[in-house]
Amino acid sequence: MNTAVLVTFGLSIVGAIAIALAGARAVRFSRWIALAAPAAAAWSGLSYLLGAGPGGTGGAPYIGEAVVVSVRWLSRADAGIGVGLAVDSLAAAMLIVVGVVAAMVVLFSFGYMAEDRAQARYFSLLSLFTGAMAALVTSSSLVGLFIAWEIVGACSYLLIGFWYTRKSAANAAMKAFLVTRLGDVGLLAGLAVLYHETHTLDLASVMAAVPDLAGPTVALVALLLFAGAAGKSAQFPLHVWLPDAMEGPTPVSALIHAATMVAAGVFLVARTWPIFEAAEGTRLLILAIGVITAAGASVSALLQTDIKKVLAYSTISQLGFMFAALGAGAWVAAVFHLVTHAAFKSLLFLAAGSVIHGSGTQDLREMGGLRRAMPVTSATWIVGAAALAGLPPLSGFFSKDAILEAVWHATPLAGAALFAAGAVTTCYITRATRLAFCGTFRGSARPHESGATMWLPLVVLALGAASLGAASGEFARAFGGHGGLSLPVAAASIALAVAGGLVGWRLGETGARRAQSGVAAFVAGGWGVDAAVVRLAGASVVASAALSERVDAGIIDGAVRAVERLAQGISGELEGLQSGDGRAYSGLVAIGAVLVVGLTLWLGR
Amino acid sequence: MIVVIGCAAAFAIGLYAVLTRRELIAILAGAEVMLGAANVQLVALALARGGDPAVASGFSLLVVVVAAAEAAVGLSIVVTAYRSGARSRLEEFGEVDAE
Amino acid sequence: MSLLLGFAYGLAAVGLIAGGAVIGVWWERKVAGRIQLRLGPQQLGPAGVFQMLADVPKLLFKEDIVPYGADRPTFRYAPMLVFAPIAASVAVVPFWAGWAPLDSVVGVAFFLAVPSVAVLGMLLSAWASHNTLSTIGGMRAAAQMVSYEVPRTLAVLSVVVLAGSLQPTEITGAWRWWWVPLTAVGFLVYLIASVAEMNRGPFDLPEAESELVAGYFADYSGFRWAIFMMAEYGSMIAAALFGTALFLGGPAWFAGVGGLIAYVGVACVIITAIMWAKWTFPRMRQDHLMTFCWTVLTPLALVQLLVAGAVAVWL
Amino acid sequence: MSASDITLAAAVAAMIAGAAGTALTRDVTRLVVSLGAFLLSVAAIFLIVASSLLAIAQVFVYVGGVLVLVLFALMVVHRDTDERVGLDSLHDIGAAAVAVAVFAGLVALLLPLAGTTGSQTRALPNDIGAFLLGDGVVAFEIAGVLLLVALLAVLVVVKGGEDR
Repeated sequence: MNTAVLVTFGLSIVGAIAIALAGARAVRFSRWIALAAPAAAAWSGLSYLLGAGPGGTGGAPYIGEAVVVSVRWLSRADAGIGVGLAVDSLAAAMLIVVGVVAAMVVLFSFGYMAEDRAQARYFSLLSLFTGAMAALVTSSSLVGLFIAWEIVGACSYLLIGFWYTRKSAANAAMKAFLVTRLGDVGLLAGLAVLYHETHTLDLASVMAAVPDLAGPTVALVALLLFAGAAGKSAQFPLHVWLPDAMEGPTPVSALIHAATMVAAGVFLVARTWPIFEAAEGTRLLILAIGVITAAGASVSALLQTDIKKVLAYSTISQLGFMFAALGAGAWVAAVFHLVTHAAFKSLLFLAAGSVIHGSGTQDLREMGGLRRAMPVTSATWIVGAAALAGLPPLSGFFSKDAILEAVWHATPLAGAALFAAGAVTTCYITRATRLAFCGTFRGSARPHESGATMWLPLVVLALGAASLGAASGEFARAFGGHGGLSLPVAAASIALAVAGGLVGWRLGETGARRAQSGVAAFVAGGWGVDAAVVRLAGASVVASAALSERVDAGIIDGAVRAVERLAQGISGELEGLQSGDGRAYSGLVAIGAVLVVGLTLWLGR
Repeated sequence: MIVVIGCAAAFAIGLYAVLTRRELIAILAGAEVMLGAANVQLVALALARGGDPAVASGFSLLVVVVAAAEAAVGLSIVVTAYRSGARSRLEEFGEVDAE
Repeated sequence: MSLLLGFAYGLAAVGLIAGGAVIGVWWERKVAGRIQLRLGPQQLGPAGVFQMLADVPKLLFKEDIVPYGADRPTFRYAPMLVFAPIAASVAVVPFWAGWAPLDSVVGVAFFLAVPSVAVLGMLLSAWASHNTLSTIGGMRAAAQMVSYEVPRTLAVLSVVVLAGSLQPTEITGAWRWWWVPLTAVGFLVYLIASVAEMNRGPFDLPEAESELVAGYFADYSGFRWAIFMMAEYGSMIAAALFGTALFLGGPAWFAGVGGLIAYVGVACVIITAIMWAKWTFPRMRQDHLMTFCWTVLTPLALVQLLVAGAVAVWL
Repeated sequence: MSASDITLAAAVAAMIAGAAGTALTRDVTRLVVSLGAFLLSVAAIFLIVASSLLAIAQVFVYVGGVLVLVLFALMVVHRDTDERVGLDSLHDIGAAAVAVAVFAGLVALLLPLAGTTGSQTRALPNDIGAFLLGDGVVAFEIAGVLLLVALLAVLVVVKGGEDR
């Protein structure tokens, strides 16, 4: 298992460099390296879970189960920071998710990116991303986690802006980078506070020290960590980057912006769960934000005309579900939903990629009737859509119901909002399904089914999306929880899903319109956060500019003028010294030395 | 004690050479005298104060090596400057930047 | 007491070098003659052996010319500065197993460092002659000797690494027969660099009688010229003895007088080989000389040092 | 005064004499000889008080290397002048005063430091090697890097001069 983890990193880093160096000509060969790294990651996670057996680790997430490597870094006499890799059940589960999804995405990209000229860069970045993501989930210290977190963010930036000649792509990449950076500042501050309080950033030691911390400190740390998580996972005020991130290649959206990187926020909270467990108030905030995000984004998804935007808002909404579960204290349910969501959402994204590839458009209004032209794609899409909608016996049903149940028990109000969000989920995905796959084709191209390298990953992921639910009991027990479903919740959820589906079907029939009216455009644009940011930023920039103008003219310029006069005066006095005569210079140095020596003697008397 | 005084004297003499010589190479020679005297002073003081002779000698060795490198660079500059304008005296270098 | 002993050793070294040079001149003429299908000296005594006795008074009684315009004191005493360090370097040669006239813990460094002072003498004598050809020869000698010190030192270091000591007697004490194949390349580099250090053919560019007349000692005559020649032979003798001791284990073969005889015999064979090289190869060109030093000998010596270091660590 | 004290005093005297010659002589060769005497007497002091390896290194590096370079540079610079040009100095009472002041300051500053508890042991080459590759390894490595940089600098300087 240790070897497999190390092989993952070795392959990722060597692969990233090798592919980049080998260039476009060798990419037909070198892209297999990009496929091997995630396979090794999945294998390492799987072999750990099989080796650990059911119920191998109990209780809270626990690091240090199987330390792969551990080194001291930045060590000082009294304190130091270790970095290392360690695998526990949580990390293993994440390794499997990352590995399988990344492998499928890379395989899918073989076909999807076949025509692209910059394939070497693409596969190189994917390889690097895989390695960084594996490092993120297996890191045994928060420092290592943070480093990987930033590398992952950088990969995301580079891949969103992959087609950098398109201005929109470059802008989207910049936006994603800046917005997530906002959260990362919080994360870094949280780490600083933690280090200040506990003098370590090793996960195991930090978690052991949490009970000794003061309540306000824990709340502060939890809040700051949550800021980082919210940035990465696109939670409510910071969600604006994710829809724009769809400018990147679709497989990238499937990997980074659906399954793995955006889920890193959930992972972070789960990883540092003891902190959040101790921070009751912060949990309430997380619950609120999660519910707001889940409900708001699902409504936004209802109004999109771009198939990828639908999925993007859907991802935000589902991440909101996970955070709601975290806020309600059910981190196991959140992680389980993370796993199933990774399966069905990456499936949906890849299927969307296949649709875009086959039909030549990503506008839902120009699709339709793809069911006949693209049988495999449409079949797998429907599996994914049903899983997203939470229909039994697919995986989404189990994971979402666990969340619904937990949240309902925590706060019925939030639970009700989540139930509604679930209904809207079914509604928008049914609408999108009908628009894309039913009826007649409205576009201009000739839709066709994609090649084997593209539909094979779809089938694999569809199998996962369909069957993962069966593992729900196992999963809950592996983390010390309990499996099983609450019948009333399940029944209510199914009923709402069916009702939402019917409405969505009707919406799909009427055809899609771009949301024109005020309210609808407001909702479709992500509840006006972008506009608010622009307005707020604009106003504050103007205000601060006015202020700084005054400061500049008065204080700074005045000081500069004073310094100038002073310097002129002094240099006028001293210019005789700069004679260009080396002898005079060395003489002055010697006289200075004499003065220093004399002063030392005089003072040391 | 005699070494300390002698080194101080040699250092001062080297300084005098640096201050009064006109020829660049002679100035460099004066600087070498200063360096050598300082190096001996370093060793002598370290030993007189009960330091580890190995440490003192090791550091002096490094000083010797580094000073030699400095001398090589300085002489190469002198020779290059001479070749570029047949100047070898310090006062002829007043307008190097004018080139 | 130790001063007296040192004086005695110095006298002995001068005697050794002087005798060696006298015999060496005769022997070289015989060797060169044989190589060039002629006889060499043959008129005085059997095989011309008395020729070498006749040469000595000739050199001693020639007029000692100091050219007009020369820097007289420097011109007169610079040859001593060439000869003295080379004579001094003989003091650290381990003639006997476990015994050397000057048994210093840094003997190897002494042997390498002290003769480098001779360059100074060459430069000074060239400068003092106030003669363009001499100056060029002196500069060539300085460039050549400073450069070839590098591969020579590196080559010797491989033996030092193997023995773990800078003391020649300790090195010969630690010598094992398999050092010979292991440091064969190093020995070759040492030998070539030594020949270049002593300004002998095919590396005799500083003298280059066809272009520089005789280089840095062009203006010397009589016994001052003989001092330069003795210095050349002296450094050949010293290099051969020291190389035999360090690389081939010289005094370590047999105990007693037999060991000394075998050791000196092998050194004589090496000296003969050096003469052989002089009369066989044409003189090198200046740029070839420097290129050869920096791109062939130095890397070879470094590789040798690496190999020796690896073996020393592995042991 | 023991014999070693006398030797030491002689070496110090030679050192001062060499330094004075370096500073005052008007003749190129005497400058070189004086500098050589200075450097050799420094080596002698090293040999007496510190370590034979240090002394040998001083001879190797300074006398065999730096001094040769100085002479070399002098020969290059004075090559094409027909008559011997003296090395003139601008003797100056101010410079002398500064030098004397430095001397006085140094003596006043350092002499109290030279306590009487001197260790009389000398360092063996092995000890120096152990130090250089042990506690002093960072300094050793930095010196190595510095040498490399100096080598490159000389190449660049000389090359640049050739191009001009």
